[in-house]
Amino acid sequence: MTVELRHYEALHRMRAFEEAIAAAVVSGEIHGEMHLGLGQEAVALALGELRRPGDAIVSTHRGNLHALAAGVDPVALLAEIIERDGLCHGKGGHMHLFDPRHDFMTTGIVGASAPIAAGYALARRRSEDERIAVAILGDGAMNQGSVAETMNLAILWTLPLVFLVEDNGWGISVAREASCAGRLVGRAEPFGMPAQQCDGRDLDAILAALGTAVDHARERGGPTLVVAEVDRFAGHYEGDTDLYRPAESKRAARAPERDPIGRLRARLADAGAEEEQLDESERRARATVEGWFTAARARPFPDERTAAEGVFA
Amino acid sequence: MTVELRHYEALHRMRAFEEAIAAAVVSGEIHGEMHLGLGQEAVALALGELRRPGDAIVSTHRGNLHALAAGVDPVALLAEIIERDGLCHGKGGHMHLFDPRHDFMTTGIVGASAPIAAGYALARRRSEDERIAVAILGDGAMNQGSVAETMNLAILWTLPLVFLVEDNGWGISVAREASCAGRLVGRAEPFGMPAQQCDGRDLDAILAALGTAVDHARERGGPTLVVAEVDRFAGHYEGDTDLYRPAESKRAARAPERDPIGRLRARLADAGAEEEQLDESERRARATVEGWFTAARARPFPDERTAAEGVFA
Amino acid sequence: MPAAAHRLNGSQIVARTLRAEMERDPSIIVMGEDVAQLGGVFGATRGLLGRFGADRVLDTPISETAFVGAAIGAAQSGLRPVVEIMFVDFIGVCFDQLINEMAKHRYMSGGEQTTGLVVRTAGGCIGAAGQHSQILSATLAHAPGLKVVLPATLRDLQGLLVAALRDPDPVVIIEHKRLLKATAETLAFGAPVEDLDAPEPIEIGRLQRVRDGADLTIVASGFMSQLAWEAAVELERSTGRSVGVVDLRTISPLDRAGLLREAPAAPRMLVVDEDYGAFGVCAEVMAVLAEGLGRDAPLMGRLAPSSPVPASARLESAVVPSAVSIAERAALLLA
Amino acid sequence: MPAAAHRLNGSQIVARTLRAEMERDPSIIVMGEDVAQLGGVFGATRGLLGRFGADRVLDTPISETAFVGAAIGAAQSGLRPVVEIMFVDFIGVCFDQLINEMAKHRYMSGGEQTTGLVVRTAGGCIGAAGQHSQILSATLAHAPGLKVVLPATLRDLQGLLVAALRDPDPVVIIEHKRLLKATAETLAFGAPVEDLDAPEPIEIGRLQRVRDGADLTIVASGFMSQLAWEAAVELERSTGRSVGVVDLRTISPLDRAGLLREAPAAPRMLVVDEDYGAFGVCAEVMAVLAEGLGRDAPLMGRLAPSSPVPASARLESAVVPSAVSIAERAALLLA
Ligand SMILES: Cc1ncc(C[n+]2csc(CCOP(=O)(O)OP(=O)(O)O)c2C)c(N)n1
Ligand SMILES: Cc1ncc(C[n+]2csc(CCOP(=O)(O)OP(=O)(O)O)c2C)c(N)n1
Ligand SMILES: [Mg+2]
Ligand SMILES: [Mg+2]
Repeated sequence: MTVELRHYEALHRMRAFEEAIAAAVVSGEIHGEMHLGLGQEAVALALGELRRPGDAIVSTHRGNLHALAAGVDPVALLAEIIERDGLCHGKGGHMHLFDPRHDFMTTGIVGASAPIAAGYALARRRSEDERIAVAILGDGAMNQGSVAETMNLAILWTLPLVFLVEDNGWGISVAREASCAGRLVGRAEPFGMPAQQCDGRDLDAILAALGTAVDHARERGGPTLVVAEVDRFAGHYEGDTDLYRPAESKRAARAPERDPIGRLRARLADAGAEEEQLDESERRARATVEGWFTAARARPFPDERTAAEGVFA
Repeated sequence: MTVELRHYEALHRMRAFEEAIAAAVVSGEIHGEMHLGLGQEAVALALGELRRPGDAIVSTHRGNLHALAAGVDPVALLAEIIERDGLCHGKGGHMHLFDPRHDFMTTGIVGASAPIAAGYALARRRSEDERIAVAILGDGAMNQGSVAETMNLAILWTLPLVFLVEDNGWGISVAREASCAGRLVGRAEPFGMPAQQCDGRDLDAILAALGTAVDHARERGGPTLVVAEVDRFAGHYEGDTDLYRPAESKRAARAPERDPIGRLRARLADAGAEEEQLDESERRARATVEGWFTAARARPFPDERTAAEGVFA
Repeated sequence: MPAAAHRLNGSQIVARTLRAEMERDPSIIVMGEDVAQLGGVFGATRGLLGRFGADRVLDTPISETAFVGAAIGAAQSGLRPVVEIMFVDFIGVCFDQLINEMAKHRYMSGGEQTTGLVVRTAGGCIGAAGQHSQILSATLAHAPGLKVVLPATLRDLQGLLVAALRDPDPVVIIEHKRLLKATAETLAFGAPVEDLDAPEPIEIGRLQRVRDGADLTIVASGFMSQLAWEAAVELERSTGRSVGVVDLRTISPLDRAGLLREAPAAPRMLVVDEDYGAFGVCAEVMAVLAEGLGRDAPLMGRLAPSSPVPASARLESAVVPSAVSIAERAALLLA
Repeated sequence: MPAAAHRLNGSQIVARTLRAEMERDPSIIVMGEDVAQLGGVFGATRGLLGRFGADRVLDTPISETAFVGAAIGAAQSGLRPVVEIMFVDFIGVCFDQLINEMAKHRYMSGGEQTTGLVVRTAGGCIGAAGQHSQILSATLAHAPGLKVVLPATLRDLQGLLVAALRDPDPVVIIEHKRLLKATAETLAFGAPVEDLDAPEPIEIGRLQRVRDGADLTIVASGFMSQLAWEAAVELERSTGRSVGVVDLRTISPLDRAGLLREAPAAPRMLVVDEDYGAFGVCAEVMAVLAEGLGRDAPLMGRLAPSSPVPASARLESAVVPSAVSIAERAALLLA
């Protein structure tokens, strides 16, 4: 299997993963708010490709796919999301995923990922190796003061840190233009931080931009900002009626020439891949995810007697 | 009296004001931390000159002179500072000065002035007149997330707001270079906010820069950042041993060719003012302040029985 | 209840109340994340943008410190801001503006500065785990200077909001998500919502006894009062004991006189809270009674979470009080 | 107490303790405003930069959210950060990182994630008014997941810090400014500081009875325990009644068992706190006893500020408990 075909299958796995979760919300298997990365898979995939063991990733409320990218056990992850005895034994849920073995965590508080990631980076800077940290943020999060504070700190301390912004153009119902003065990629400028903007729907583009940032951090050159333009296919959360966005724009986002999967498929087809081979790839991806789900559903529910335990060690 | 001579006397009043307070700390008349604006008088004077009734000013822990600039009754102000029944009946003290009649307040929390000033500006934007608001900040405060958040908001809402940074190069013991990545004046750039840097020791320079910003706000052009370079003559607070700054640099700051008062005096002398006239001006300023002190000391102490009252209306 | 009103849920009642008050008082402005275009993530500001325009109904960036601070400055300039912090869980990012500024300006100014504004914020459990399920009423009430109210009924949602909009001090209203989504028929108790267009205020700072009972009093607030009522009914049914319910309505300033007045009605008292138990509302209620009544205080117990709220629905229901767990705990006290 | 130690003030003891522990444990780093070059505004980190270098002792910008958050990430990467929030009053700007992140990672991860770090912060009154005089112990303790300790003596300043540095959970140490400035001879009570170079830990989560008394127990924490002791001595002198003092030492987790054990020693109890009274430490102590002992609980009263701290020294002493006001309040309870 070529690298690109492997990527293609991985993108499909991510999509299938999120779609299956969406279905589990509808069926009532999952309660509470659920934020999916549908449409944003290429960024997560690039992150996973560039990640090395020991790198830390601090993600957001929209972090399922980043968890996969970080190497979190998909079955434990899913079990947690479907409220079983999973990655966090039912206590974290999809917004609070913690996997210390993979130096991965998420937070449900907008902007809170940046300072914490800076700490992971600080610890890594002190060591001799090339480990780095990545802070994931949404476009809306860029208006949270924590992010500006952390950018300044990251430059002062030459932290091996990448600020990776998944710019899907919306913070819930508020369009980026209505919430962000100026271009987001410009936010790094005052601190003298290198910054790049790229099309996060295009796997090659995000691989290149993120790769540069990651290399810069590994070489101990300091932090970088990467703003990846993506589309949020679904509502802000599952159940969001999403009427604030024009139907047309939502349709356009899913068009094959824009959809990260559609784009990669077209490129593979251009390069001579067989339709059948690609379909097979997709089927395999979906079967894999189904397998994960089956395994996750076999996990027990968390023990209610432990519910209030574990506040302190 | 020419405008410049009036300015000269006003600068001396401000200096005498702060020096008298310093003495009152030493004598034990004032408890607690005291932050003085010695060396930063020209900025306060310019602010006072440009202020119109109805303009709001939100200042910091180092706000005594800004209160004078805002037109706060100097005796009530002093009475508050020397812990009498003053501007805030002994409850605020020098870090928490409130004078609603002059739309003036200060806060002891670094960075907290910016959001509040934005609210004053928001209310003013809605009215037909030309009233504006000014947020005062130190250089160190520029690293507090509240400031970045407020800059973004101020551009989005086209607020008639001036961010006035008194850049004395230090946040307590930490030099600006050690705490601020990049140039502070650049912090406005990402938001597309006009910004100016000026020599805040030079009355003309700060009058010009601040004047432009104030006009821009009055014309409803939106917010501006003004970074005024100044020197902090004294320690961070009265009693600070201030050993972290090289003695040489502290001496240099007070040299007549740098001191805002010395500079204005030289200019007046060049323009033909008599030494005697200038000395007389200074004497008059000092006498005025002495009079304020005498009046403030005649005020009663606050009534202890009211100490816990007034949490709610 | 008029035909129109009884079908409305809590969010709709909030929106209607804001509308009526904004018609009355042109100084009221509404600001927060998603409040304008969308009308609030719970719909509690729906229709306001269309009616009052972008000058009075403002979407904000996700910058709580900036816009909560801005509400303070605006209030001190004569406006009456209603600022929405989407979930009370997010107060952490703007806590300084809440407790060091908003709460203290009146006191620190020696009474010279008034800061009249309303903070609306959603609280409570809907299966969203540790950072989206909190109440934090005691966190806010512990800081002197904030009034903190927790409506337990639709009528209280309306009347306390009206009172808050006319109060000279900053008032935080913690609106329970389940109440925002509830219609009258789904609630255990509550006065009808009478007049949508000219809503009457309900006094801040007064508790209400909502149910008489001679054997045990349950004291609660917000949505917990609804569950307390359900538990009381169930207890009376199953044990024959008579159980009263006192709804605190206001957490700060706490109605101490009201508590001292109501406590003697029954020899036992269970204090229930959805906010964390330690250093929380239950403790304050118990302390007021212990201090005020000494040996005449009722025998007291409490029920409140001792941990963050877990994600899994099963775990959540083991941590957060329910009608069932309230009844169980009360039965222990009665035994 | 060794000759060298007895002349040291609280800040110097903290600095010496940090130094000793940093020698022992290379994973300890120190960060905060003015902690490196200056050695802390109270001098509690003096000498550390010179000894351990800029890699382990870091001055930060005035960006509490960023550097407190960074301490969390660093802790989760195997470092042991000691992060200084200059005054506890400033927790408002980084409260989210404290209560939603630091405090909850262990719980929300189902025990998988450890976040072992120490927050040192100065609290209490030194004439600096409403935004620089607070204690906020209950604000921090109300959030499940933070350990909160308030040393009352120089030895506790040392021993609790050592314990915090070896604790698997985040520990907030509220160091009273007066204690940081105090030497042993100026304090009412306290064990000697024995070994500066190999300091012994003091267990977190255990209160200590520091004085016996059969008529009244005063419960306090931090510097208030010093004042309580003074008040107890004065009361015994002036009234002949025997007054004990219990120093809580740890606010979270509160030593409930210890309270239940100590309460029966006297029929009356005064709980004193420098933090705000409502929804505070006094209330929690009283609730624990009311709930745990029922009719056998002592007669209880409390003394704590009900307003922000005013600026003027005269007003401050009318708001914040002093040895005199503690003795007066205690006398009322004894009457
Ligand atoms: C401090 C804070 N404020 C508000 C929220 C509520 N909230 C959750 S997600 C979200 C929108 C975030 O937008 P963005 O950062 O662009 O991420 P996206 O959802 O688009 O991935 C908001 C406002 C929150 N979780 N935390
Ligand atoms: C949020 C917060 N953090 C820390 C402090 C303590 N503090 C008071 S003044 C000050 C330095 C401020 O520096 P700058 O903004 O440059 O103002 P300057 O004192 O130089 O006028 C600090 C750190 C505070 N008051 N608020
Ligand atoms: Mg977005
Ligand atoms: Mg400065």
